[in-house]
Amino acid sequence: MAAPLSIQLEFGGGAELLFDGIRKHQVTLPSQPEPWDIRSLLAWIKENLLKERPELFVQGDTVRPGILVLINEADWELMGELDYQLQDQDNVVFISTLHGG
Amino acid sequence: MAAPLSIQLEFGGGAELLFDGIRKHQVTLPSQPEPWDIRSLLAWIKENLLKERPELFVQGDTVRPGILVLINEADWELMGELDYQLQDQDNVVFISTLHGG
Amino acid sequence: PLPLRTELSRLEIQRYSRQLVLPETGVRGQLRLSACSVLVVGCGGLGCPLAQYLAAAGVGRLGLVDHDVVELSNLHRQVLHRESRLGTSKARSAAAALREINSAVQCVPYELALGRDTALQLVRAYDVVADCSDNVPTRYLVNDACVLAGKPLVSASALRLEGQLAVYGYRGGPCYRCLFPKPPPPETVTNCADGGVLGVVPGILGSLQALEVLKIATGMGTSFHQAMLIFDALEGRFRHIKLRPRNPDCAVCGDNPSVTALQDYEQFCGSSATDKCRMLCLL
Amino acid sequence: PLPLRTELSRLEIQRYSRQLVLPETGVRGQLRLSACSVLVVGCGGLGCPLAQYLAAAGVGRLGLVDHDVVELSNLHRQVLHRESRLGTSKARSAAAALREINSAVQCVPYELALGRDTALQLVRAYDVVADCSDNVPTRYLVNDACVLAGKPLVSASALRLEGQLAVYGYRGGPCYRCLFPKPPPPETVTNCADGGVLGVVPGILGSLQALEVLKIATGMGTSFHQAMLIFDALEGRFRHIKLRPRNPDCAVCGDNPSVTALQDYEQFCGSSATDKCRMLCLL
Ligand SMILES: [Zn+2]
Ligand SMILES: [Zn+2]
Repeated sequence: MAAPLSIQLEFGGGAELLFDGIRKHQVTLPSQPEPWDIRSLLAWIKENLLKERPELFVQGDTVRPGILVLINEADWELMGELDYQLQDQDNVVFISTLHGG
Repeated sequence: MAAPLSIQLEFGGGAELLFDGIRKHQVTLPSQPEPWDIRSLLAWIKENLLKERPELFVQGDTVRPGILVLINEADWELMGELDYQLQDQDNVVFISTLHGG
Repeated sequence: PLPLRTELSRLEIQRYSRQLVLPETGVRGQLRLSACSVLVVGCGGLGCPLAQYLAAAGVGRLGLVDHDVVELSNLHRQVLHRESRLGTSKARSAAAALREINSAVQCVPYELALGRDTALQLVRAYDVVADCSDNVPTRYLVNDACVLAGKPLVSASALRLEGQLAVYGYRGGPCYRCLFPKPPPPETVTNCADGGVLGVVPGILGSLQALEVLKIATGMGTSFHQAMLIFDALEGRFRHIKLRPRNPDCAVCGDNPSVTALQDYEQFCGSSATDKCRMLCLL
Repeated sequence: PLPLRTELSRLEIQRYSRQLVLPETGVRGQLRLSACSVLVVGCGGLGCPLAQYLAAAGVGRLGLVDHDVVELSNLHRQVLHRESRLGTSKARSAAAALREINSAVQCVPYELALGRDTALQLVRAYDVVADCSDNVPTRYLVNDACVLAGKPLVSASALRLEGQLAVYGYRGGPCYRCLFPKPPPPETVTNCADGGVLGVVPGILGSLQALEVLKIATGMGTSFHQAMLIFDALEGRFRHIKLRPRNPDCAVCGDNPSVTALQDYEQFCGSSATDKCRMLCLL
């Protein structure tokens, strides 16, 4: 059993608009048989935080194109992407790419 | 006896010019009878790092007016100033105030 | 003080449409902006981009203080001035350039060096003050005038490849003297002529300074009233530093202030606010 | 390419004196700058401050690309344009303003929307490219052209109260496609007309973008070739993010690229590079 995890989620670049405009969410992920990874975090967010139009955030089992995921201030590709195992107190940021000028 | 401490010193805003232009110094403070505080750190810097014109950096037992001291990204006044007891891996920044425009 | 209007004209709605759709600004923020006056102390490397963005955003009135004239060595960073205005007053050169961007903004040039006799009256006539000056005596003068007049001070500075920004005397936060009760020894102070400055560094700091003025003026508030932003251009790094609170023993903003009127700041700092000799030596 | 001169004139020494005393620039850096050409894609909220500081600093040649004309709703952030130039070409309006700051800089306006037929030739003619555009197809187009031509790309963007900056295809670092292999679904993309933007936010980002161009042009190098700067104006916070390395499987900069010539980017992204309908609806 994985113990409950307390992590900070942040949304930015417009992604926060899918979460009532709230940028920072301190969340507790409940204890579960498997360790928490980003894949299961995305499913948890879709279930618990996303209010509407989930396809603007997740597509299949990953984030939609144009959202950059940062784990503790680093690009998630450096950390194992969907397979990264979350640690207590981790900071995970989902940021939409901006195109305006 | 206080154990040796490894800390990072940074100089900026022009203060680095008193240290051969080098901004970041990873230093080890040796073991000594008393705990290391900022007061004894300043004496150590004066003895070991400052090459010339120490009065442009220290005056009496403190830093000269116009230098801001940051301990782990916070104003040293919030941390106890000269009496702050250094911890291993601390980051101490000495930054000259800029006045240019 | 400027009147707080109750609605925007059709042309204003068109001009500011990109700001009006922001929930943080909106029509209410835009109306506040148009009722706000900002005193810009120094029309140099910081003051130019600051005034440019404040005028473009629709601030009601801009006071532009500078005693100096436009020189060729200014043009690499003082982007409101032009080759054709070399030798003319910086305050007037800036005002002319700003009117071309937004003719609705009242631009008031003050061709003078802010002194103990002029500062308080001028600061009292504005809502927010931006310190874009380039010397120590003026920084203390502006701070003390803002404390005495009860005006928020958005302060920035730049030199070589570094910059610093903070807001003083705002919502109970510290003033400049709370941080720096004693002026630095004159021999430790470097100006842009001696130390040099990459022109875009004051550009970045002046723009950040304009942002904080706009946040204060529209009611968003600032994140720097007890914090300092420190920029290292070579590394491209910003530090966000938590500062001490207001000092109850501060000489000017403390509970029993000893400074209750403006002083002689050149004497206090041991240096001149308008010294150009070192600059001339270099050329 | 511009010739690398061996010395500065007396007037240049005077004009750039504040940069010349910086050890990081010096005469050598200034000469490199004057031999450097920069293509500015977009003369809007990012392109204006960027071009302003590059011209002031003494870049040799600036190519200014924009197919659009100056509109009233541009003036709150596009600080090179003026009320008197409403309705005229942005590229020409920008060029005229830049010449007034520094007549020694060659300013070349291109009144066109960068397309698959024009982009590569134009990018090849310049040393560094600054992406100051405002739409997804142009961002992929410029990236691919830079990879194919082997030019460093300094890219910034801004919307609402946020901004992002990165350098692509520089010193073995990733390209834009390495980060974003698939374009975002069109319905998730917000432009400045829909989402709004506080004018000084692109001002800050465009100035930071100019700094990185200047660092590359003078030989200081950039800190963002495998990193991204993310700015939150409301909190006044900058994040410095470490990015992934170049992807050897990238469609354009990978070891076996499938994209070896420019494509139809509007089709690839499912959106238009010059769409103004939503903007018009708002007014
Ligand atoms: Zn005080
Ligand atoms: Zn790539």
